Amino acid sequence: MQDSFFFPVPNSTFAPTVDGLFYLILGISAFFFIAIMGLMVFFMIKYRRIDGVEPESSPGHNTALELTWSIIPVLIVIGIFGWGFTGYVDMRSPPDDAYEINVTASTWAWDFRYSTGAPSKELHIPVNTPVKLIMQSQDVLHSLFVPAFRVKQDVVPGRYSGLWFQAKEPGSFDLFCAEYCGKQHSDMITKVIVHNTDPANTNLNDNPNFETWLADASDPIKDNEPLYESGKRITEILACTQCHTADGSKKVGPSFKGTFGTQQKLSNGKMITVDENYIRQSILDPTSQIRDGFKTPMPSFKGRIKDEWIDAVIAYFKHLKKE
Amino acid sequence: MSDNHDEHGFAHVMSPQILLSVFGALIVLTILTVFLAGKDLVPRELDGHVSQKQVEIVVSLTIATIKGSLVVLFFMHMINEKPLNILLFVFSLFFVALFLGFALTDTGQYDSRIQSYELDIIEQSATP
Amino acid sequence: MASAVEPHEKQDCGHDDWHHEPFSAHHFDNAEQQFDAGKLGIWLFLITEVLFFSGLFCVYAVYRVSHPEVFEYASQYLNKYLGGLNTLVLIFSSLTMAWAVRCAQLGQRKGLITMLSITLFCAALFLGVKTFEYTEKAHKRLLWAGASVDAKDIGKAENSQVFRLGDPNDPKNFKDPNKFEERMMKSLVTIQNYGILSLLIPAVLIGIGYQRNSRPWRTTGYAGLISIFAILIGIFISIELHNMQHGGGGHGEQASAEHDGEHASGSHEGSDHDSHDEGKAHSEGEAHAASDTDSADHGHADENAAPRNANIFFSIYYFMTGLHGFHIIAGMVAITWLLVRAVESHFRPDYFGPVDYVGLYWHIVDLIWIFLFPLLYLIGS
Amino acid sequence: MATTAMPAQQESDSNSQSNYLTCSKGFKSWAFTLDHKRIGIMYLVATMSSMFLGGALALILRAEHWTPGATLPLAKIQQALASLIPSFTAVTTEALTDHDVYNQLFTLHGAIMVFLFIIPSIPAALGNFVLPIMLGAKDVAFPRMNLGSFYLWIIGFLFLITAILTTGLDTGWTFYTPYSTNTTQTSVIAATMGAFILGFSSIFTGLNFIVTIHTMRPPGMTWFRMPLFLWSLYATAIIQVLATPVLGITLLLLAAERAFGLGIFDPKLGGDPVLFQHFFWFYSHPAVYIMILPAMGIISELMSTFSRKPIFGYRFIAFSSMAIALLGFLVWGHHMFTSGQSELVTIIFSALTFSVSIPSAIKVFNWLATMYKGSISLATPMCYALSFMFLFTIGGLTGLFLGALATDIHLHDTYFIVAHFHYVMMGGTLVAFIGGLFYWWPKMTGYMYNEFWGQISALIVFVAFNLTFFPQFVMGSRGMPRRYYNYLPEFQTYHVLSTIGAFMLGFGLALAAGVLITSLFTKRKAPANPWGSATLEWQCSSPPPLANFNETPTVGDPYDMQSVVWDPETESFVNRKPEQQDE
Repeated sequence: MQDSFFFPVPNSTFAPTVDGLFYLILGISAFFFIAIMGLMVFFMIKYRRIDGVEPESSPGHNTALELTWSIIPVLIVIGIFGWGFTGYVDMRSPPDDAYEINVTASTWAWDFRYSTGAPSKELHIPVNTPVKLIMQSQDVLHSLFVPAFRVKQDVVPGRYSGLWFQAKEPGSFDLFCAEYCGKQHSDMITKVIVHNTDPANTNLNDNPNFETWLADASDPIKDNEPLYESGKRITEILACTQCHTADGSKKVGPSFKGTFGTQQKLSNGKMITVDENYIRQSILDPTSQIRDGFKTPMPSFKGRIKDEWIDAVIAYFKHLKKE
Repeated sequence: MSDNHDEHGFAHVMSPQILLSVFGALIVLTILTVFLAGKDLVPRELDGHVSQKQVEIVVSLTIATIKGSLVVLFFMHMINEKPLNILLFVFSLFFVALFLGFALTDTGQYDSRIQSYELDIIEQSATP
Repeated sequence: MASAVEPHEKQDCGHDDWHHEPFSAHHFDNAEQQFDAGKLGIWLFLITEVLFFSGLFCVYAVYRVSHPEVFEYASQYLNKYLGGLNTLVLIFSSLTMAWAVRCAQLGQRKGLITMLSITLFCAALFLGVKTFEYTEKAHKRLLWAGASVDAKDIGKAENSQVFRLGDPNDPKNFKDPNKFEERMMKSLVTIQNYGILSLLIPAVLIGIGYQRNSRPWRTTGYAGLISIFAILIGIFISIELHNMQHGGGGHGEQASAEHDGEHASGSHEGSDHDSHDEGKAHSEGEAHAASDTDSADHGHADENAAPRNANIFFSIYYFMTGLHGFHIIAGMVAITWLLVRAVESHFRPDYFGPVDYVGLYWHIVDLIWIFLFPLLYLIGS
Repeated sequence: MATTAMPAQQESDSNSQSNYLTCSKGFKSWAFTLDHKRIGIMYLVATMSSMFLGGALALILRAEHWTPGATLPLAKIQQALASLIPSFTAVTTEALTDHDVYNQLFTLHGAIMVFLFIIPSIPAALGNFVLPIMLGAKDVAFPRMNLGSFYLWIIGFLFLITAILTTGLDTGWTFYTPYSTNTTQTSVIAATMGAFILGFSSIFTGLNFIVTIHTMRPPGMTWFRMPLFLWSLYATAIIQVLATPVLGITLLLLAAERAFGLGIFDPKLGGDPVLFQHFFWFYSHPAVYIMILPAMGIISELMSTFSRKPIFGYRFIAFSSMAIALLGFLVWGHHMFTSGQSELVTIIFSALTFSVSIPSAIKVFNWLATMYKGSISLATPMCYALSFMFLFTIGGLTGLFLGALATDIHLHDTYFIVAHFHYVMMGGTLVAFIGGLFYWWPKMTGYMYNEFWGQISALIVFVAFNLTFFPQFVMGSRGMPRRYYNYLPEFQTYHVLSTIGAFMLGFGLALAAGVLITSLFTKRKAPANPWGSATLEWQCSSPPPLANFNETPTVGDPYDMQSVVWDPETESFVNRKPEQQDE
């Protein structure tokens, strides 16, 4: 699979239809465009104005010709419509056995939730399996757009929107919000991770199979490991690492490392101690205590994260302090 | 209607008889529509096929349309109006129909999705 | 909203407001061409009005189809007799306006002035009745969706915090449901008092008119006098009608609900009878937050409770009737302008365009009401 | 008719110096003028100023996209600018981030260009000036309403400027709910009221044009002797009158929604945001044809005049204008293919959408056929007309990708759309507008501009335009969503190309403006008919007298190029064998 001049990597069952139709229209358009422009340039040169030479007379209209160039485009566009129509009907008819994932869009983050209860900030899907998204919005209009899959659907508050696709190859692909949703619209991007379904591939570091990932995401707290390891895993599942680093460097948000137990200044000028309570509140109600120097508000995780997960994350903070 | 045309040819004068009879008809229709509101108008043979509300909508809007037509035709002199102005007015109603038609078709189609979402919300709030 | 008057006014006076000879402007060949141009112009303007209102009819149709239960429930709160009265008033004003056009065409100056005055009077009467209706609804908390009113509470007076115009009573009286009638009447009396006070404005205009010996000032003053007077009469008639239906007050609008078995004692009466649990009363903020979540399950359980999103009906009601009322006011300004010119003898059998144009506008306002009335007041009552 | 004396008459007119510009002087003579020509000139100045304002915003936007993250310190620039206007700094209490400023910039660019420039530009500026003269009338039917509509434009402009100067506007020019009603902190109400008033300005212009064309035609000016520019203005006016009121009610509902919480469009109160989109696009799609139809009319004039050929298929072009106007009302749903609109309606709208492409295609073919066997002059207006052919054809053909459902799902709300509508709106309307401006400039001002630099400006605009917007097609289909402040680094090449093009384009447009403005100072007198056009406006002197025609003009075939010949003596085209035309 390669990307082409006009398209990113095609990675869904829809891509051949969309790309094929695109190139068909491109061919027809190019033909007409070159014909029209060729004639225009030819006329510009052939019939350029020469002083003293009056134009030859030619008929002011020719009904047969005019009807011809009216009817031929009609036939062409009927064909284009037909192809676009069938492709669209496929896109809007999910198979009954599609794997369902619930999507909640809010400013400016995507939330994916699986039947096991596993939450995720990135969309993880199995390869070669029809996947159906049941989408809702908490505030304004959003639009889920995966260029590699050639799909897009607005997420409208007050109703469910549906979208389905079937990925062809494992890998990681961009997922955008395509409907303007306010300040950080352009940051409302995440990844679609297409997992293989090969049970042999369970290596967590190298795109594990979907079942492994799902089990992990559903229950990230493992009994046989220190709690901070689970906390680290949770920060990865919830994509905290998109904005927060674990090495002390500043990204969109402050780093996990080197903060726990310190005194920090808030944007309202108050000083606080970064302790268990502060971390907990920052996860559940992030806008209440924003640290000085960080403008971008974090989305709230209230209702999306279990208490024991927060404990694990706090353990991770403490662990980083020790390192 | 003897004074239908004055010397300038562009004034169409409505006779008092016409004005008063149109007015009378409008009054009668208004009283009729208020009287009929809320009455059970479903004919016995159609009982169970159409609801009372549907019949009520049809009856009320038919009376309103008749009243509206009377106003347009006589009070607004459309009966004597230039064909162009009549055409324009009728034409605009066509665009209103277009607007309403498409909007209704669409919202009718996706309404079930909104309803099901609202039901879920209600269930969620009922079981906290 | 102020801009809506201005365009309309421009339409009416854009090309005819000559202070000198009221004949053809320089760029027209003759009076007939000018008349035809004006006629086509006003018809085009009416078309824009039709499309303007079509948006509201579209909103109505969409919500009527998707929420029929809301309309059936909420329209019982509109008084169809007051609506019917207003319909008759507008139809009568349409007749007098059509007659005014006839008078202008035949050059009958006195008839024209009389007919225009009656039309103006009817228009203001209509507004008076509407004033009563709005006041009553505001007191019953029958407000639009975002007005911080819980859907469950519409039609119940005990939480009413709005329209306290001039009410000297202690705010805690608002908690007493039996005071509803009394408080509404107080508001109306206040409006009436201010109305009587505002008669001073036209009186001043008339005074200036006599002092300067200026007929336009005087005519405007008299037109204002007629308007305010008619508004007061409108409110008075409505109160009488309201009291008649309620047998002296204290009871809900049985008249409008009596033929509907399901709603035989609609919950709005609850304001008067029901021993309503005070603990259930929501504070403003809570009510708003709760309105989109927990009202509908009550809807299934309780026959009398409002269906979910019942306030959407009142959003549509206020917007539609409000915009229509605004057109009435614009029409009254235009009629006053015609009156001034009629008194000045501007119109003749070969120059009556402005009367015709304003007449057409007035009829379209009537026409819109003819459709609003059954849609809002009758269907589902 | 006294056409024998026409050339001589004009000569004496232009010598006597009494034209609409010189007949009266002073601010009041302009502010209260009822003359359609002066109102047209005022509209021209006003809309062109808006265009340069909107264009400046576009250049800032493009400069910001030079690198994927933050390129310009937008928030600091905004604060610096705000501090220049002391009275308004108090209002903008909350410091804006770069994101906010970017969002405001693209919103204002869109709103200014759509409501203040493109919609009024051709009808209200050029149309106002040209329509009555082309028709052979003394003025439009309602001159006071005409002036009123100009002042409504000014009031609407002030509202929008107030919105900009107080808290700005960041909803996108489409005002989609519920963002515009519930979320944004910016002055939505001031902006919607501004657009509402501008809508009425547009309605009155349209209403005036319809009435003028119906009732003010002089004897001999039959419907099929009307120049095609008038047909296109007529079709445009119909859309203005029928569609704009719906925008009016939509904006009123929106303002009421925001001010009082009406709930019609708010899902939290039981409303439906998709319904808002239906309302909005019922106007805003036909509005696209308000923008492009007059441009097509101008191109019909230019193609015929500069090929010295009668327009090919006059009736087909005239009827296709009307067809576009009517079909334009049937296709608004194609802006909503991914919006949550139902599948059934989506499919119907897709099918209807393709129907609009046919009349547009017919026009292009007819223009091409007009050039066939002509005598083609590459004067500045024609250079712009030929660029229009190129750019509009691309814009139209890329519409096919967007009308087809399967491809539109992928391309919707990406830069492909941005490129598509800029090819139509800017490559189409703006280029035709400038072409028309160069064409009628001698008539408006009485002065000729520098032909060479005019042609150079056309060339620069053409090249720069393609450089700006062609890369946007590619990045759009590669998945770059529109209205993005940040973007992924893989799109940077395209953005850089586009930005370079945009600055060249800005330079080209400034050059074109410079060429025109310079002509006011070089004062090279324009003849009555410099191009050899046969339409009526060229029969009066340049600039025209106050009443347009001192003599009743000869109404003939507007595209009978044989009726005018070059007269070396007056350096103008004059009517040939006038005595034979007097039939």
